[in-house]
Amino acid sequence: MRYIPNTEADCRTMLDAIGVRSSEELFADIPSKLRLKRGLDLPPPLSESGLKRQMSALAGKDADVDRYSSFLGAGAYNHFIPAAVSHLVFRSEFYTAYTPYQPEISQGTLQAIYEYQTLICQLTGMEIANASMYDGSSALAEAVLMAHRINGRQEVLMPRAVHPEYRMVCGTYANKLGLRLLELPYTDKGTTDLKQVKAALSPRTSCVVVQSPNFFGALEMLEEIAEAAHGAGALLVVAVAEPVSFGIVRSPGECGADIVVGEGQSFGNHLNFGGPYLGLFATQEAYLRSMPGRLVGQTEDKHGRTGYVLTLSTREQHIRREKATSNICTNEGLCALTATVYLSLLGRTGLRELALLNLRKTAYAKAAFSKLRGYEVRFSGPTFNEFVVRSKKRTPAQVNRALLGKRIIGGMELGRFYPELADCLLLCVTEENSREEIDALCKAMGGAR
Amino acid sequence: MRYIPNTEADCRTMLDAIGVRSSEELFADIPSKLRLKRGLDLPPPLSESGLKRQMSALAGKDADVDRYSSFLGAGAYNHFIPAAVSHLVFRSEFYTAYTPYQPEISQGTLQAIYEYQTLICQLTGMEIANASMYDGSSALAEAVLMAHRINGRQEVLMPRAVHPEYRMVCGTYANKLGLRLLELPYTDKGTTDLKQVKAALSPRTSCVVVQSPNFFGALEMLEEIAEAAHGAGALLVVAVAEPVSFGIVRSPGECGADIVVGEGQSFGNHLNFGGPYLGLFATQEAYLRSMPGRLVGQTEDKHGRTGYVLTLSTREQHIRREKATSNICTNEGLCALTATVYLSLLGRTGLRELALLNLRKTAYAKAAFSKLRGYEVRFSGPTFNEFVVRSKKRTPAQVNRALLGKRIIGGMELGRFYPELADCLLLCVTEENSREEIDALCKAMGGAR
Amino acid sequence: MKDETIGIQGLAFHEPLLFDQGSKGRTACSLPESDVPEVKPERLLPKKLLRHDIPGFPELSEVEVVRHFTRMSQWNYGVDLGFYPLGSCTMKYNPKINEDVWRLPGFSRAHPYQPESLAQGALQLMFELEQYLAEVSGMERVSLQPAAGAHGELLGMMLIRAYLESKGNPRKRVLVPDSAHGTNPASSALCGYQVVQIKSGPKGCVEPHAVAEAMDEDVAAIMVTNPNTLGLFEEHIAEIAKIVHGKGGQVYCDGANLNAIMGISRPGDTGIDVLQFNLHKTFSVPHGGGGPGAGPVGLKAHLAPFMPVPVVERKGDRFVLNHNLPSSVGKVRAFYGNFAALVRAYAYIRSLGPSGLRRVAEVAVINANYLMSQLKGHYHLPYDKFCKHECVFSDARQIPHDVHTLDIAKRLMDYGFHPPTIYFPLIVRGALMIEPTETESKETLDQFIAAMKKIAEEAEREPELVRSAPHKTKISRLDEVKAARQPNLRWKVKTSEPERSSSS
Amino acid sequence: MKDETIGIQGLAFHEPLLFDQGSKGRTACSLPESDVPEVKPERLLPKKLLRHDIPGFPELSEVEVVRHFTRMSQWNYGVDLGFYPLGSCTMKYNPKINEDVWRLPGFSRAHPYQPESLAQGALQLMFELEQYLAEVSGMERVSLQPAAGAHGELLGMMLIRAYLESKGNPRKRVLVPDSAHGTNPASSALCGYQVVQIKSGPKGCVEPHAVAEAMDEDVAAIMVTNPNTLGLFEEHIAEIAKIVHGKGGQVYCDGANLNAIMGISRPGDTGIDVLQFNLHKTFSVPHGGGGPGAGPVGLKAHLAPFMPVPVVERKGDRFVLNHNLPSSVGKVRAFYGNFAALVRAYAYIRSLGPSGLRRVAEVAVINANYLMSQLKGHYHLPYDKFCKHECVFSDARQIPHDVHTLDIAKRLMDYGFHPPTIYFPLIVRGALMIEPTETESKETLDQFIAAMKKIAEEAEREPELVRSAPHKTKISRLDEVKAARQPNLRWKVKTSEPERSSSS
Ligand SMILES: Cc1ncc(COP(=O)(O)O)c(C=O)c1O
Ligand SMILES: Cc1ncc(COP(=O)(O)O)c(C=O)c1O
Repeated sequence: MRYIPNTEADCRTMLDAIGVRSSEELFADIPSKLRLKRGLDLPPPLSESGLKRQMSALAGKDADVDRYSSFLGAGAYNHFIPAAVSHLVFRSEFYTAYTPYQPEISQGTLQAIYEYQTLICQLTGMEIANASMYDGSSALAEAVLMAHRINGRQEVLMPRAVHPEYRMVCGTYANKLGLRLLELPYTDKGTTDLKQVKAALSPRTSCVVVQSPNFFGALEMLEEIAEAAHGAGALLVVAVAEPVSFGIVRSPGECGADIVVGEGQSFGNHLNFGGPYLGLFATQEAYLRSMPGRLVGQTEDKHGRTGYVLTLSTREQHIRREKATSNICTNEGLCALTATVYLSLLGRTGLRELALLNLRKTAYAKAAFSKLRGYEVRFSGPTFNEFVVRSKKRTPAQVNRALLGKRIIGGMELGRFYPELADCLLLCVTEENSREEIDALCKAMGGAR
Repeated sequence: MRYIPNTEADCRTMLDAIGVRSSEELFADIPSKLRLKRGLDLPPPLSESGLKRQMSALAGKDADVDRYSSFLGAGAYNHFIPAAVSHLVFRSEFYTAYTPYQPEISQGTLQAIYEYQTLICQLTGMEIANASMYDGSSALAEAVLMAHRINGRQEVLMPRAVHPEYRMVCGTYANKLGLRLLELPYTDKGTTDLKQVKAALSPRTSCVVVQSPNFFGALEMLEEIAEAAHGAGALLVVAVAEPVSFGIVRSPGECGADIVVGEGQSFGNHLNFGGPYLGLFATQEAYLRSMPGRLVGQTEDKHGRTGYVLTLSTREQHIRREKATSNICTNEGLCALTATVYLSLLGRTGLRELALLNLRKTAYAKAAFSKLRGYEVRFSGPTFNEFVVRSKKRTPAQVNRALLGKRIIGGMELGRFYPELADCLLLCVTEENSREEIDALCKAMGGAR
Repeated sequence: MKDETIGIQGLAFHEPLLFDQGSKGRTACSLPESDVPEVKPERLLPKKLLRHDIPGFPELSEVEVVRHFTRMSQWNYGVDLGFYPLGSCTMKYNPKINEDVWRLPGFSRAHPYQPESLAQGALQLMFELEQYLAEVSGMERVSLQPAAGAHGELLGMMLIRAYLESKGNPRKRVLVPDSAHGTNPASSALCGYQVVQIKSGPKGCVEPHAVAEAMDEDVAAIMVTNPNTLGLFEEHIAEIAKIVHGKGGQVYCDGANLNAIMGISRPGDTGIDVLQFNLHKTFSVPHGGGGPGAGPVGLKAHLAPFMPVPVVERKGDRFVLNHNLPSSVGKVRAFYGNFAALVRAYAYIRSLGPSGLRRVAEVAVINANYLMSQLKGHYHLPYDKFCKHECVFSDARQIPHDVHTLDIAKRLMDYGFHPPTIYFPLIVRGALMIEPTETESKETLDQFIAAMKKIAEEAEREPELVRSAPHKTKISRLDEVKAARQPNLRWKVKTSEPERSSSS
Repeated sequence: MKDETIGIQGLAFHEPLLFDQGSKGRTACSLPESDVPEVKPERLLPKKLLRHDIPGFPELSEVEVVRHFTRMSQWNYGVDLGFYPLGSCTMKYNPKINEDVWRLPGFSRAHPYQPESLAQGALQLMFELEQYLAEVSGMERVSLQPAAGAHGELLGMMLIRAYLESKGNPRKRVLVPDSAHGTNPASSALCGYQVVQIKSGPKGCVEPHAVAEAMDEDVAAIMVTNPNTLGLFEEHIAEIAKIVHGKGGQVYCDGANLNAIMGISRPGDTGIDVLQFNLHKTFSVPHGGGGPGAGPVGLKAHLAPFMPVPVVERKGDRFVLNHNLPSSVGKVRAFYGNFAALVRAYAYIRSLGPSGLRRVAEVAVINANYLMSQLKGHYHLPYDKFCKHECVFSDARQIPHDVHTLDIAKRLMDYGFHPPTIYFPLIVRGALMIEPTETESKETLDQFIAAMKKIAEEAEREPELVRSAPHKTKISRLDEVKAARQPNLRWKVKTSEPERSSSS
């Protein structure tokens, strides 16, 4: 029992001190009909080396972005992670600590969260940010509920250009509280139709949700939508699934967003087959008290030394219980720390250069596809690092299957979420895709048409 | 320049403060005919991701013991390394520190070395141990020089059953000081011939060197040799290349060794294609002042708090200069820490179980080979986790080539060091070789005879 | 370890905010040269969408970043540094091998949308983990999707709601004992239910009559925590379940405290319909300073049709994701769950096996009762009976000396320990909720007991010493009122001095 | 960073020796079940060779081991925590990516005797690293075998000896300047040579006439350190080399301080025949709290026949190990060298490239001269001219206040800095040898300068404060006399109390 220090003998001594003959007596309060009369039916224990072999065998069955060149994005992005990130985040003082309830011995975590909150404000152009939500999709759902708390209205305008899984999560959260989601179509630019937004807005509209870059990689006209929303007394909730775009794209805050949520996975977090990821959540000071999630504030001790604490917890479940702004307790702290370290490493110039590199490589790939026989770029709007390609002959599934043979993981097949785009692929290009890889992709797809 | 914080502007400010126009002026003392007039002819800088790709490409060209089943030992052993080892050893407070010259801020390293010295004493059965030498072979060479310092004699009895590279290193070190190495033969037991030892001993004999388990994996009769050596006023120097044997084999100290050296790689250190490894060095208190290498001692501060310091440095080069007991300065500190962590994890029961497991698996393999057509076990003496197999038909090279096809790395071909054993392979079996692997080896070799 | 206290003082390092360091133009990253045409951004994006700079963003080299976070890490207390008896949080040791295996490229570098044929390892792991958790809890299916315990609670209540809706009426209220964790009522509310509080009985357990009184056809469910937040097993759980079921309600179990009963009693066998696991408690996933964790939800067959999509299924020797569950509640987060946490829990279960998991529960309970038995004489114990995973004391005996739970907690830091959970559960005034877990040695418990006794003495002899604690930490108690009254939630570019980095 | 000092105090943890913890039967390892017959050891080994137990050996669980070393690590000062201006040791930042790449399985999990065909990556790396180091130093070949600088010195002197022997006479003496590091004379002696000390000139450099006087046909070589241990470039090195060569001697260069001249001047172009590199200084290999490092030896063609075996050679597109060098000196250690250190140095060179390495030297020298210029007015500077990688002050100005170099060093700790190298080089009484390296920012240097000035003040105003330093560290100055007089070099099973673990 390498994880259980106390030996039989140690336990014996303790049982004597407690004054019982065996540990059985300590479980006497569990009615025997509620006891398990047999051993658990689980595999026998593995030695550490046996475990390592077993886990390596499982992991070995999966593809990884080191052994394949991948063009998948769609809410999970393959960016290079500098070595320093894991060296720092996996300092055990960080990852074996609990939520920083005791500030005197949690200043490392607390100062880091304060820095994280600042970075998210700087990136989003908002005034305040919380310590994290579960992921981008649940952050969006919480934003929708928050808008409802703020203005009591019931309708949510939800463009189809928002990540389909995010829309699904919003639906799952919202309908319990009687909110209604109204879908908005996208245009041939691959962006949300402003006219339709205006048409759909009404005194019932609690908020307009916009994702930008949206699920098709296209950039939305936030300013105009903000104006329209505000005109109708509704809030603008902006979702950003690929936050590297913050490095080169005007911030939602500047465009008039009231709440900005996002997925922070791109910031140094691994793909992890879908999780854990990082829910970004920022808003304006005015809405501070309706905001969900933890907040860290700066203050001082009796000697005037600066320190950081969890604050404004009267919004939270452990104080407010059923009246809380959310039920969230454990959040994604370590992912937020990861983002903080990652952004510190890239910094002011690095993040911009990274975003520019993604933009340029994607433009290069887009140009190539616009010339590639058998394919066309489906939407005309400006994009960041993703775009939609239509395959005129073969089905996306056939194309992808052909690519796998060349150890290329192609784009996401849009038919799954958009019947009308059953002939389309969503391709993502990051700094991790070299020009050779992009050319190889085109060549392979050209062959596969 | 991610490793160089100061920017051009920062440097500018500093140059102004220094009072020079450019850094050139700071190099004015280097005569221009001694200046390099061109840039260095080296590959251009790589980005971090580029570097990672480049290094992975290189490493990918090598076999590793995860992807191959390996039966190589011969001074470098493939043992399982518990995960906790690298998590602890690569705490940056340990690996980014220098030699602990300033004890007040080096107690972590110092206490660990004190613990290491204790562990090595417990394992070897000796009274004192130093903070490490470069590796097993140089530790042996230093032991031979130390024996010479102690008794002033010139001759060293060096059995051929000692690791050939260790013998070579001893020769390289010893002959500069006029010491002579006399070779001793091995018997059909694969051990050193006691009669020959006795015959070779003389008043000129400074020390008798014995490796046990020796290069053929066989255990030497240390007690008898010690007696003989001491009888002639010579010292017994015992070398142990596979220290896992300490878990089940009687300690050299108990057998009368005067100096015990060894290779500590097996204790949690990676194979690392041959280095860094860990030179173990232990002796009796009587010889303390002739001992090479660093020593840590326990003492206290003015408040009576226990602490640890480098001590007895009057033996060392930075004080004694040309009269030092050795020139060693930087040693293998982190490898010693690794061994300390590893041994703490295995502990009293774990190390014994591990040794027993190695012993049993090797016995199993040996039994299999004694039955395998086309092969025979070459030596009859008791062994720990290595043994020599003679191939009656195919050459060892042919056998190994055939094994590679099955992703098995066979044994070391002894012909390289022992012309008379040109038809022999040295095989090593550890806890990392499952029974299936051993059976597969026999099957493949049976096929390859 | 003689009687030196573990808590001492040593050199630490002041470290300013990221934003108050560095200098213009520094960066710790080196991006590859662009291998595609270096087109001006203006040519790729409309001007009005372009961003030019992020004033005040960090500008640091690698060594500065490394020192920043290394120094800050040393201001933290973690399980790897010492005893962390935070009640209800099960701060057990996090095995190092688990931290290595989740990082295997096939797990950490796998994309959620990569073809199922290239994700068979990940899917198999999820499929088997579901089975393991079902077996441990006695439930029939498990959803691995929720990111944390509260997230699991929410999903659990959603399942109940969907089930009741399918029966024609979602109902209005949820019963929650007064000893419950705040997330229970909050999750119910988030699911559209009114919360009705049930008073715990004198022996710290929920009493059947209290449930019976509150139970009617408008009550959707009861949320019980078992073992509960007093560390007690809800003895009447079966009867309570019968009552609730009798009126067509469902029984939710907050399974955060499963650590105490693994292999001994299974919630599924006690009448529970739904429960959440906290893998970051019971199954050794490190808490990460506030997550990520994972809160899988176990459920009985009648709730299976409503599970969130996708679910992992086995088709012959292949594993597939089934997105097609017509009556599914939908999704509570994108993709499949906190996979990296699932990997650790899987590794943990495979390391311990059936005997090991049972041993975990036994030793956790022995440790808790040992602590309780030794501290009883020195601190007020409101519910004096054998406990399970934790024991709850109060400051009743110290209040006369004007020493309060908070003071005791802070003073523990000087002795080198993390304080217990304090002021929770709410039904105990000034609660000190102590959960040792099975990964602590008797010696450590004895050191903690000695410290607690010493503090009890100090409370009498030199109360000010306790009231002004901690004394050895980098900072002393912080002004929380100021923090809340004048919230300072982010660094701002100083308007006085021209913003550092944007100069030039 | 305003004027707070970096050095503060925080909570630390007492941690006893491994041997004073744990309890009988505990272990932190879980070995696989034996899959072969469990034969009794007595049946496999002669009784007299069997060992039955190791009394007093540790018995701990994983969590205990983890806490032990985690706590102890926090008692250490490392480069990742702060400024480490240890003169002559080049304590530069160690890039994190290098710590990842050496651990790649193809490097760290490769056996030295595996077939060359299965080690092409490792061999290519060694082959290319030899070329890179040769180019940086201006030498013709490089042996990667030595494990550290002193080991390299020894090998270098062995090469010289072998060369001279091949010419018929190994000669008797080696000239070593009085400013040399202790390893220089020690290595010469180990190689069978008598050491003759050469006095440095008034300007801190070795003077040709001094060499000329000492040089004769019995002198095998001179060992010069360039830049030397005063941080000065040996201006007359070329002339000195001519003198020594003129009498048939060889010129050895201690290359430990190469950091200051990379890309600017190459020892090989200054008449040097042999030199050692300290990869754990110049090439960013972490020092590991005392190694492992690597001390490759660069040499000119005439010494190549004597190189230790094996050497890596290229045969077409394959890389091979050549063990067959008839006049080789042999080997100075088993296998090929500290390979994992070589991997880091290779990665470092590839990261910086030619321009980067030159920039390293420039900034290292700028930083050193900046420090020197700012501290000049406050500490005695024995050799007042521009320095290279380091500057050497003394305590001459503080001695009148009975404050000595050691006191200044200890007091620096309270300010959060590691002290410089002290009392070396020996030619400066009470030397303070400060090497900032290029990886320190101006802000850090300014903080250090401020602390040094403050200490100079304190030496005048409150000398006792300095004499009794450090005050913030876990322990204060230790009794080194006691340590040497009554050596306690290991824990022993207490004979009084029956040995803990063997009880029962
Ligand atoms: C009893 C109980 N229930 C629920 C929760 C909530 O779990 P989480 O923090 O993972 O959301 C916790 C943990 O704080 C708890 O202790
Ligand atoms: C100038 C000089 N030469 C030689 C050495 C010896 O190098 P190492 O410690 O690697 O043996 C050192 C380092 O201490 C040094 O500073």
